[in-house]
Amino acid sequence: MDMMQTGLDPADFADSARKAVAACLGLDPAGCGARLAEDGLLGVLAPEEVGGLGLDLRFALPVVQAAGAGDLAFPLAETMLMARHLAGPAPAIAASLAAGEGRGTIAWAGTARTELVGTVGRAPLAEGADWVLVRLAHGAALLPGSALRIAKAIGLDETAPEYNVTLTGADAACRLDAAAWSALAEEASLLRAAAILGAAETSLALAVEHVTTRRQFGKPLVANQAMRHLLARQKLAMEGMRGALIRATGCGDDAVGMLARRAAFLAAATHGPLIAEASIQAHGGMGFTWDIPVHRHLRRIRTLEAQGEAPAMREAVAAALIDAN
Amino acid sequence: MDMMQTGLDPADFADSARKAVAACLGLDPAGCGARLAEDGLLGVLAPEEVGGLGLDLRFALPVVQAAGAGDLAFPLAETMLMARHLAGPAPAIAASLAAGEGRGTIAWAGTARTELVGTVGRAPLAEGADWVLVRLAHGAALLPGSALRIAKAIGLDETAPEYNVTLTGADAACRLDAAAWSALAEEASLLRAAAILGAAETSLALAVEHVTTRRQFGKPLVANQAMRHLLARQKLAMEGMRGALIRATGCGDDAVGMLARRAAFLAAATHGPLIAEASIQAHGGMGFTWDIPVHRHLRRIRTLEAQGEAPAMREAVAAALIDAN
Amino acid sequence: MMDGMHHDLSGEAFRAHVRDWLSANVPPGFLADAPGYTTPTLQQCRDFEAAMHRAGLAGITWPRAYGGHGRTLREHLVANQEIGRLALPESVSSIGKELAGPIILAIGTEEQKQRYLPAILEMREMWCQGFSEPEAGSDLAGLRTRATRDGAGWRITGQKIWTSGAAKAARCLLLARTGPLEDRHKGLALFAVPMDAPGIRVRPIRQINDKDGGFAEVFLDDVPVGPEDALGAPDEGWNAAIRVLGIERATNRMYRAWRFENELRHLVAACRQDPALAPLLRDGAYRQRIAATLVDIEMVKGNVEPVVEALVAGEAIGARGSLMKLHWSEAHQRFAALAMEILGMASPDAPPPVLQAQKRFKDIYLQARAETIYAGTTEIQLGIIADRVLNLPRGK
Amino acid sequence: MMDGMHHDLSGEAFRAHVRDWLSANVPPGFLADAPGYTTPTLQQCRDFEAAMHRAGLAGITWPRAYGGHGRTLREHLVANQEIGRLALPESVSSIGKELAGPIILAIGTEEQKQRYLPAILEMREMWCQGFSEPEAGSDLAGLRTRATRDGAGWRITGQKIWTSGAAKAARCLLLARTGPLEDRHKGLALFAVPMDAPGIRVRPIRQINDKDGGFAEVFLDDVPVGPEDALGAPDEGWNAAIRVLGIERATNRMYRAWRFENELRHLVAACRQDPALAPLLRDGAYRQRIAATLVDIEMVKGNVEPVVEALVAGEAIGARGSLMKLHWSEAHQRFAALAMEILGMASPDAPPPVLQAQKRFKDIYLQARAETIYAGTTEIQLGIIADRVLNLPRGK
Repeated sequence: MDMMQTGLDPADFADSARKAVAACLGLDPAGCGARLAEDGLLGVLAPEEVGGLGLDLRFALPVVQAAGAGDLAFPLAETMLMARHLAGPAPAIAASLAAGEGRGTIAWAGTARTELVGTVGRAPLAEGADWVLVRLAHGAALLPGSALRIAKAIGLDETAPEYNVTLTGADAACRLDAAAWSALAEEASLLRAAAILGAAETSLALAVEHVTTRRQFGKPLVANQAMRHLLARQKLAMEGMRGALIRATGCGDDAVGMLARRAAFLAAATHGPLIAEASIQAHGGMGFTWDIPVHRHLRRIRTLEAQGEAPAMREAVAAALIDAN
Repeated sequence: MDMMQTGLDPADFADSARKAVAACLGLDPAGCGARLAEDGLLGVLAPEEVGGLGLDLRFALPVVQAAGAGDLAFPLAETMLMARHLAGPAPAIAASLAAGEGRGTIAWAGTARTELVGTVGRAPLAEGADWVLVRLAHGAALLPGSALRIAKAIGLDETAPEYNVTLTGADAACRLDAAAWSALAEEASLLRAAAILGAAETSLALAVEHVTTRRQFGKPLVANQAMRHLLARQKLAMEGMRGALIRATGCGDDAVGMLARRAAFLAAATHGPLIAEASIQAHGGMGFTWDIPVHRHLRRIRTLEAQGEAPAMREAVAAALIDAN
Repeated sequence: MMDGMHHDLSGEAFRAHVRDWLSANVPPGFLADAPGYTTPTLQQCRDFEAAMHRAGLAGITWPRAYGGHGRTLREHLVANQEIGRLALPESVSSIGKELAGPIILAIGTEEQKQRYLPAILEMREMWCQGFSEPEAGSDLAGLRTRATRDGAGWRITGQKIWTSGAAKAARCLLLARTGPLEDRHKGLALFAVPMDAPGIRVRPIRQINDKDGGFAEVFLDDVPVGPEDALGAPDEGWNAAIRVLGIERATNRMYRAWRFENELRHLVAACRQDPALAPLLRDGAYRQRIAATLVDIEMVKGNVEPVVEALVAGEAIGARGSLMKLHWSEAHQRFAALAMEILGMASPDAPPPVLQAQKRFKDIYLQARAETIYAGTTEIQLGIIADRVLNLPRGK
Repeated sequence: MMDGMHHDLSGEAFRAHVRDWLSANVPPGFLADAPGYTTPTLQQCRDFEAAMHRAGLAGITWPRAYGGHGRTLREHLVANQEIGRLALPESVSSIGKELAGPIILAIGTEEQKQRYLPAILEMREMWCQGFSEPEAGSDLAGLRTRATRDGAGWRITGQKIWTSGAAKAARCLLLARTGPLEDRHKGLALFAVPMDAPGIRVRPIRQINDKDGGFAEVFLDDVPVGPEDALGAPDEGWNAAIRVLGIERATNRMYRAWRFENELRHLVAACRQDPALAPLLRDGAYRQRIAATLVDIEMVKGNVEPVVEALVAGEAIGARGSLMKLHWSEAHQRFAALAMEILGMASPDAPPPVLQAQKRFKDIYLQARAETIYAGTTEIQLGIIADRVLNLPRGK
């Protein structure tokens, strides 16, 4: 759908997403889903046939960015992507996901065997999910949560914890072919970049707030050149992340675009954690307390970095250059 | 030889080496050799039978460190090592090297074929050398300079430029076996760490001098916290290099000592270039002029890093841990 | 070897004693890199540390008159090297052993030494530290906690923050102001405040790594402190403490480099256990970073060892502690991030040793956030290095 | 396509024109990554840049009335992308094209525009820059070069430093003080000083990369300057120049990201030519660093492209130029060190393409030392980002 045709602007979605994410604070995942669905945010990417808005990725990015900024306790990117990509093979499930009725998530790590056995991991908020999408050697399978053994993994993110998911041989509700999974995974990677950007922005904003209000040695911390430069470096990295993401959304479906999209994720995965870590550092002792939320953003960012398999993505980026050259 | 027995202190060698290196300024390699030999510095490691002092490596380190600090235009480490390790197979040549009469150097890069053909590289100041030591698949061979084609390589160091050396099938004056070459190479690596340390020290001292005297925006540069912290970081790295080197000299001949010696070189090869680069940065525009000598130290340090094959050394260090674990 | 028999040993024999004792006496489940590991309880840690002390592995350089072992700093280093090699828990009494004890040794009265020092080493009394305040962190000019004369003793009112282990401590090493706020760095006095004194309230602060025994705020409301619990006169106590702390910063936790090496070895060993991780050990990218970590570790060792020689030779060590602390804390953060990256690629059904490593390195990663903050932030350390190691002029 | 026929093209057709023209017209031996490369002479560079201009590849956004092509900034970006893809030499007239020209466009009289601008684009006159002085680098409060009234014109006396290309320049864009030194940032005036005026002496400064046409000191002894060579009134000229430079910093050398990518591709191609280097391309350590370089390059692109859209949309770009310059210069230094490390492992008897790459990357490595210094050091850029991008309060 074309921006010109719809009259919609991605920036409008940022505003309503920020409000909805703020309203989700303290709600459980089911409550979050209902609240987000109210504003149509879960169906941004889903086709209209399943109750979605049928918009392109540019409209989903600010929504996921707001979720990252607000440490949302809901698998938003997963739900958006499932509602889009299941619309063909399983329209009723897609519709229930877009409507915030059914709850879905995706296990990002590991590959199940084709006979639907094995353990996969990194499924955010899988506990109590109605549906879990699981990667296979070729494509993916959608499994009902009730047919799975779900166990909390050792992970950093406490707001949207990751689970390991063991398949027990139950039938899949539907399957995605390799092309559909690959499209979904590539979209997920850009959405992750946006989520990391949002979380990094909040981290840095908290750090700026802290150093401008906290006084030491008779002056605010921000009067220290070393502190100013530390924060300036984080801002530099963040604007680079943002620029790479904007660039990626404007690129075509060729090798140039592929590199730009991978680079957008890698820029976020490389610099996002460092921004959050530096923001903790800027807080001094306060940064090590649970109540100052910077650590939550660091936990989220490191988790997204791992879900996106940054080292393997770097390898792929290098391979594309070296093998093509 | 034991320190207690001789009554010698490595620190005494630092003083006389500094003076000798300063006196070499402007001399050609032959002149430098003669001047250094006057103080017995070329024979520090060579046994007494060939006119050397027969001391251990601790006494050579401050000498090479002073050479690095003074950007000496002479293959000092190479000469010291050749005078020690050729004393057995070629005592007359070793004696002439220790006496500063013959000039020798070592081609650190590449391996010549056993039939003494092929091209090797990274031989500092090989032009006009009487002897070049060349690595073979097993051990090394000493070849007369007159039997070699010697060509200046594309390198950074302009004071002690590197040469490529092509063998023409001429006979070797003598050979070192694999164990002797390996001992020589390991000693070279520690000497390189000392040379890098010396060059980095001079770089940082020049930077400190610059920022304390140069004024900008109404105050000396050193009043800027960012500049103070930049230099403090370099000092931190330098003291780490120094500590690793001191530690290495006190270690035994076991795996712990092997790691300590490799780490001493790698600490220098990792941080030395960054110290020199930061010292240029601290000089602002002045750092980019030929007349401010920091760039010479950077050139020397980068050259020593390459001669020591830092990436391969890191690989060896990792292998020792991983394969032994 | 029986406890108490170790005093005759020195050099490598002492090292062998430490190693043998540890290998025979570390309780089952204590080592974070060994099978069966479970986080030890506070009581288990107290018991083990008391046993370490009896065996000559704690209070090594403290005088024998106060329960110490009267050994040299070189032997302190030897013990630390051996302690570091094992994945032991951190001391639960580090404030007492690394801070209160050395200060009392330097400035305490004979009676105070007798009273406090053996209790620290025998793990009968744990200490907490009351220096920081909400309005005074690294800068003590703004310290507001007030000690006012009350007969021969004092009354203390104020608020402390970042007081590690306040809930379990018997005593607080507390810094308070005896004059007006305008005196800034003057008139500061040190006290050994009993934590069960009336008027003390402790409020725990939850840490990002969500650990027990962490930080707390301590509120003091007209707390009575007897004259016997003042450590030195106002100014005197604090000034001496500053000097002691400079040395202490360079000599405490000397095991860090060796513990760091233990962690790296644990990481490598865990990788071998998982078919998804083992290939990473053959990948040049990780091999180069593992090598860089080893070089960092050797540099930390190289920072630590000369301190011992310098102190033994009677030299001033100046700000060397800052070099060690800063290099270690930043290198440890780099390593922790590497470990998280690697272990994040483990199989979802990884075997128990890998899960155990994931738990340990998650803790280390979070804990490492604090390592560039506590005991002087990175920015403070860089300032110290600029001022006192590089001796840069202020440049006004 | 014939010169002058390109004005009707836009968008992708313009891109095709630029690409086709370059592929047909780059002189043999001009490309640093192609066989037969030899450093072009100054005259060859002037001729080629003049031809680029005739073909519409220089002065792209300058008005047609002054020899420019009156195109959009988007087309300027398109041309820069294509120019960046090729390993062309840097402009030998960058001061004229990137500094003097835009300032004259902004504040010059009609006569000055007619006189100077076509001469810059046609490579008839090259310019040098006279801002810095031995006592005034980034801080112009200490500027000492003095312009005093002499009838309708001026007499200028003083000393300039870091004046790139002074020896070959026809004109110097010179900043001088018209009032007393106490005026600090006030009373600064801009001049277009003819370099053949009496009283000018040029002393080259040897650069660390030992290149021709590098820095020089310029000594001015009572140099007469006519009224027609003053650029704006005192203050006016310099203040306008500051504004122009803010935009220029963000828009000039937009090709940098694409040239950077060309360098990376050249490095990879060179490795293929040497049996000692080819295996490094399969080593995870280098693959990860190559990927990191690509990510840096995409980030620089992402810094550049929004600037064009912002300017086209009439938005203020603020200090965005600092972001681009700082990220690029530091990333380029990291890459240059990587290239040196890799090429340092080449065979001693490496084939000519590898030697050629070694020469190019040695130059790039040394040149990169200056990239974090010129046009505002890293420290200056961080200050600008803190002040004007993050909008941090001063914190007094």
